[in-house]
Amino acid sequence: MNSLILQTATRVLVALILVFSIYMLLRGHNYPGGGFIAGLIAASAFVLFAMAWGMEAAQSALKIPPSNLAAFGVFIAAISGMLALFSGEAPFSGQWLQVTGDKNSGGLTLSNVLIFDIGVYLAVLGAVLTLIFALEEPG
Amino acid sequence: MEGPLALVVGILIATGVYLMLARNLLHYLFGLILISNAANLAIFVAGRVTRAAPPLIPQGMEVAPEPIANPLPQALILTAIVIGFGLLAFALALITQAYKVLGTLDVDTMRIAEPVPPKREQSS
Amino acid sequence: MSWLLALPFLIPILTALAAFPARARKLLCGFISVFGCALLLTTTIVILVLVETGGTRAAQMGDWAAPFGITLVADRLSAIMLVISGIVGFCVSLFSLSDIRKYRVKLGFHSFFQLLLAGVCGSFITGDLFNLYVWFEVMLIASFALLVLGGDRIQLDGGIKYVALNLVSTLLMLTSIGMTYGLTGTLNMAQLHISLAAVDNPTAVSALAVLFICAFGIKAAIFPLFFWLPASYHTPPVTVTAVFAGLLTKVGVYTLIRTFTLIFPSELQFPHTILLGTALLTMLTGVLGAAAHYEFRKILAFHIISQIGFLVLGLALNSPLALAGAVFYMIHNIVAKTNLFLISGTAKRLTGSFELSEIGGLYRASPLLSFFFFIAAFSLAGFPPLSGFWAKLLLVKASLDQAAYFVVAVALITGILTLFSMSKIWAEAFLKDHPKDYCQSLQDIPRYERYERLLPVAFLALITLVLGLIPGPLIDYSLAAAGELLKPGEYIEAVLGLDIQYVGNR
Amino acid sequence: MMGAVSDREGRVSEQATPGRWISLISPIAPAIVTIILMAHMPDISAGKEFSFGVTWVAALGISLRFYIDGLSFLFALLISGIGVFVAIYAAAYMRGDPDLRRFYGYLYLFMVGMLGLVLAGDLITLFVFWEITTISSYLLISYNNTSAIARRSALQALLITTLGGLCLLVGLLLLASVAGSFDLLQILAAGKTVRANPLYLPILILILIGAFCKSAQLPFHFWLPNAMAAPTPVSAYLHSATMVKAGIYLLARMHPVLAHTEYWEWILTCTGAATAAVAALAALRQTDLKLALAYTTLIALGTLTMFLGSDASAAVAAAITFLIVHSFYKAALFMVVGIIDKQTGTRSLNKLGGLGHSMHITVIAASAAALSMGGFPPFLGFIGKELKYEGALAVASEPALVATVAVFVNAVTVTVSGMVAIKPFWKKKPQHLPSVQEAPIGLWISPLILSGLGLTFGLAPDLIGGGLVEPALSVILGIPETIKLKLWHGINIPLLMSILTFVLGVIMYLGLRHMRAWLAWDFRHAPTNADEIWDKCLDLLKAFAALQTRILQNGIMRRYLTVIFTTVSLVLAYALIRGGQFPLEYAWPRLNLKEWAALLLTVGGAYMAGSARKPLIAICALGALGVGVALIYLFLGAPDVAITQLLVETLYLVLVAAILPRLPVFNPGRKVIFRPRDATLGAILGLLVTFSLLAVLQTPLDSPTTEFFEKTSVPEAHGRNIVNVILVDFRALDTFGEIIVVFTAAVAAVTLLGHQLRRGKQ
Repeated sequence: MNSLILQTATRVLVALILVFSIYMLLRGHNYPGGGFIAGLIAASAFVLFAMAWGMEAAQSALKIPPSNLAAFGVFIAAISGMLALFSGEAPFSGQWLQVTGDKNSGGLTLSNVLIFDIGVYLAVLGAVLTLIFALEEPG
Repeated sequence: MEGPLALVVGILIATGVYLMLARNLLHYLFGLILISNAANLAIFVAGRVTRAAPPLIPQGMEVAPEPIANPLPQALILTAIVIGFGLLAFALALITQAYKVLGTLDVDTMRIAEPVPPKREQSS
Repeated sequence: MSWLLALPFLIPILTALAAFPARARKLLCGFISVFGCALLLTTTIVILVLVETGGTRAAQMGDWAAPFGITLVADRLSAIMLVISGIVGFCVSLFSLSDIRKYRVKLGFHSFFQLLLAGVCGSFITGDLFNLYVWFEVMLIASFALLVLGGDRIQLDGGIKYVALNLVSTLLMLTSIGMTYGLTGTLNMAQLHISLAAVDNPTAVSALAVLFICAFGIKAAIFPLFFWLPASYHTPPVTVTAVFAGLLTKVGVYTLIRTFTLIFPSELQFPHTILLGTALLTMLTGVLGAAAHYEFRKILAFHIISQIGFLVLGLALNSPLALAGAVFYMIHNIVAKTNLFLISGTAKRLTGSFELSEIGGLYRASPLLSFFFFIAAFSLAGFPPLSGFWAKLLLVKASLDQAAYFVVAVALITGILTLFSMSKIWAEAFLKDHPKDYCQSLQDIPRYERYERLLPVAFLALITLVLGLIPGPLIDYSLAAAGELLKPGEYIEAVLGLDIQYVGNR
Repeated sequence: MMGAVSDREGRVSEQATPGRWISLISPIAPAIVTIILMAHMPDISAGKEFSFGVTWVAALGISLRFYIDGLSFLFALLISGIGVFVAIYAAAYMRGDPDLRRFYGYLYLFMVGMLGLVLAGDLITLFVFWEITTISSYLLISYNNTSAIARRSALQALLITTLGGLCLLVGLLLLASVAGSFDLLQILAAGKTVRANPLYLPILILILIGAFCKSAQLPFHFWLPNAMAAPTPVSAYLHSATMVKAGIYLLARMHPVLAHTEYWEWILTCTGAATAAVAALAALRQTDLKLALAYTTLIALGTLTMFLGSDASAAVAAAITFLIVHSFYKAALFMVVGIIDKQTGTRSLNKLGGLGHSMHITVIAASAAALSMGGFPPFLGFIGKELKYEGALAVASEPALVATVAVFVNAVTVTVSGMVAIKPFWKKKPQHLPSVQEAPIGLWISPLILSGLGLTFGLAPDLIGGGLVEPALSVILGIPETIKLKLWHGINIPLLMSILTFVLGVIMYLGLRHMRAWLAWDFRHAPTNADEIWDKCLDLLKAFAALQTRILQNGIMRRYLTVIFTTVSLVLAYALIRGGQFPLEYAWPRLNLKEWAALLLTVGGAYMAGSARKPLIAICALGALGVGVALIYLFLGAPDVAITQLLVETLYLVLVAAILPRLPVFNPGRKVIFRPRDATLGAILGLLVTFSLLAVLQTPLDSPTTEFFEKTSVPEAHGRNIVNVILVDFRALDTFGEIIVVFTAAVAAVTLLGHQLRRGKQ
């Protein structure tokens, strides 16, 4: 599948899918989406990339080893769950930092819930990529 | 709507069991996928299904205006699906590696860990 | 408090994450692992003390009130199980330093090991049915990883059976949990106790009960669902088997106990009847399997099954004394069994094999190791004044009190057969001469390795001995735990804040 | 470290014996115990009792309690007293043994166990020490651990005594529950209650099995002769003077509680008589001196049991006196045999002779002990025997039987006395036997003193009569009892029986060769002996175990799965039938077209996956199924699940498809004949699960949890997608666990596939 058109098309497509996955991640709390789905979508972007450019290229495009990415995701999720320590609440309690505006009517809100979802995103992405890279390669 | 789905669950399990009892490990894996789907569907059914709206609360409201689907089973299924994916992926890796190392996918011939016992095992 | 209860799984998880990047450096990684285990042990002891002094503790994760969020609960049973997990974790991690080769460490042994502990501890402390499923999965996938780590032929063969049969159990469990939710509308175990008792649907309740028996029964390795255990337990490095033998099946038994004391109304007699029959058959088939084999670890593996039978028996008899017996037996058995597997590893190191016909001479070469083995083995066979005696005494007395003479007979036959196969190992591996006169002495191995191998074994043997000589405190504790289990009022109050006047059937 | 080094050197050279000091000080501990006990002798003979202890397991009412009365005093004194001589003897006998420390460790363990056993004032305490003697006996018999015979004998003794021990435990537990306490004193007081209880017979039988196994009564007797594989000091101590008497002690101890019934009387009398008679026959054919002695020990044990079966004061007194007598002479004789063995290297009667010319002191000790054993006046053995005959005649149930057996076995004992004390010393010296030296003092001093004591007490029986026999007798009978031990009772029936015994014994001794030929014939053609039956049983057990394991754990995964699925089906069917309400009437809902499509896609996909013969087709079918399931989720208000399902299914199938080229094409899944079977099993299980689901659906779902989520999702958790809020907030812990699973699975898969985890770019 080394056709030039496909390769060029996938470049654009992969970028689009990745952006889309982040969009799905961020809107997940209010609309269908979220860390899982976004992570899986992002992973499929890499699958597409790998199909067009080959596994090696996909791996080098990722820059860091996917298993470390996954571990990092788990770590972020753990940290976000433990942020509640500073407010003296139970583990995995929601911590909301209202930067601007009102909580329920928009404005910029930072929360550990989002960080948790990012952790999920990274963990799922990393794990799926780890699996794909490992299984695709003739061992 | 639950009745037909319960039946589907049964059918998936039946097919899955049938596949799992085959000698080929790939059959087993496919059977596992089927039953895994069946288990998720079973949670879905058990949490009651209606043709209701998705469990989303429109902008500007505190609670949903109309009946919505039960969100909890959905969350459980989501978790179960992802966990299932992990397990199945590992199983796939295991099967691949097993074929590479043991040279077969026929479970009946996998007798290294539990070899056929010799006729007379005697120790002093 | 909520943090304290979360620590038993947070510590191993963080340790695993810390050990993951360090896996290429054996020493550092091992140090992280042992340190994490020490921390875990300390935490669990603190929890035990708190529970013992202040009663059942509950913590709501995310501060969501009880039946809605996920609850962690530490009652006496959970607390003691956590402590014993901490002890096993600590001893095994210490032992692993010399038993696990560098390439396995590089593959991530310590991370998987810690994740396994996280899964085990999470299962013990959670008060939520679906959360229990999640922890089971953590434990399961970590155990998969450990079982095939290194990827020897025999490991893969055993691993396939292990994975295949355990996945069935997992799916059964998932289905049952989903159906339980569908029946009661809750996943909180304390709430389930109340809700399920109010459900007027005997068909569904019975179906769920047996589904849970099957799902957890596979995990616990009861008759006739135990096949995965003897098929795989002798395949991985002995460190792995030791922690498996100590903890994995016991998690299954633990959940069985929880399910049929807390979740299902104890008036429901028929699960106990099924369990009773199963328990007796498990005891017998397990010990006969041990009698049939001549491989160190296989004998021990079959013994695990047989002793699971005793544990389930305690649950099936469903009296305070019997449940206390089960709890005591569980603690005793985890300690002794883990120890025996660790010793088998050192025996292999010194003699070169696990096959009893090919080894020997340990009695003369390593008196100390022989001593520890003797303690553990004869404790398992139920000899006084070792811990196994009291475990057996409690269960036999409970059976006699219920006039279950048949049960006593089976227990005694099992006891004598256990002794038979234990003394088989003793006579073959220890007493007789090594057929090739190859047996090394403990003095012949490097000093660090000697300590790493002997310290955990000595510590576990010491526990066996102390529990045997001074059984009173643990028996009292077990009785108190059994009381809590049979009258879950305190548990429910701690979780839901409801003060339920529990009448119960006893 | 130093100790270890010298330990290993010690194995090489016999000169540097490690732990030599132990053997020198070893008699001190038992000596101290003996002295302390002796000091209390006046108190005991005055009928005093001592009791002391601590609570052990308060919850069960178990104490670590000790209790000393006349009976336990007698046994304790024998154990510690003979222990002193055995320790002295062992110091010489075991000299140069590399494992001395181990030996003394076990010996002391045994001593402690034995003392604890006889002094126990609590049933559980008694049992604990009982089993300690079992363990230490096992360790001592297998002391020559490299000998297969020793290992086998040790295992046999262990298994039999443990079997008895387990029965005893159950018996004691039942007894305690009937009597309402574990405390010995309360039990002793509750004899009437116990005997009236319907559980009396089971209790009696279980406790008797325990005692009989330990004291080697028929049919559990065969372990004792085999136990002679132990070093001789051990045989002298455990297997003649002490451990085997533990069963006798138990019988005596339980006499006030369990005796006075026909069951007790008949079981004990018959078992004891049979044991003694069988052992007597066997003793005659032995040529190994130690074995011959072992069989006379069996005779003694049988006799003791026989007499304890009776309520008669004379019989019990005979038992107690004989017990003391036996301990003295038997220990001495074992030691003598040990000396012979040590000095000549053989114990075989046929290879020995003429030792009397060189071993002057040993021969004195041997003769004195043998005279006592044979029951010749003025030795203590004579008094014992006279009492026995007196007791035999006093037995209420079956005096003729008891008397006959007593005369016969005593005659055999006389014969064996001759075998041990005359043949090796005065028979003509065989030619190949090298010249023999007298043993060192350490060896002969103990038997000499012991046999000397037999003579002393025979001349002055009051030394033991009032202080030892009477208190014990009173305890057993439960009433104060006096007895006068005398050498000369005048001419009476017992004396006539004694004379008959001597005559018989001497005849048998003289005709030993013919007797043996006859007996050998007899035994060769005997159908089986117990030892062989034991081997057969073990073989049978092993074969059965192997068979059942081969059937159950046959190594074929499909069968495991079949069993599991079948089990699940069976219990599920049982549960559904048991529940009774079958959800058979069900209003089928009207499905719209797209729902039909989703369902059909799912079912069709499943069917195709099940019947596909090529993997690629199966994968396509699974893909269709995945889409179908996703559509079901989508149509029924679960968009998040639908998306996830679709993505996961796609990703997974891509993975499988990528792997496929590396795997072989499908081989046939199974033989055709198995298809209907597997399909049926699947169908049944599927149907049962469907039924269960429908049963669950019968109860309306009332989920406050869901209501809570719907209400609080926006105001408190600030999210509008309730599913996502549950995942990341309400039940974040589940999600956390889940990503751990995925992470672990991924890393595990990578390690499994043998890739090193990549570091950065390559």
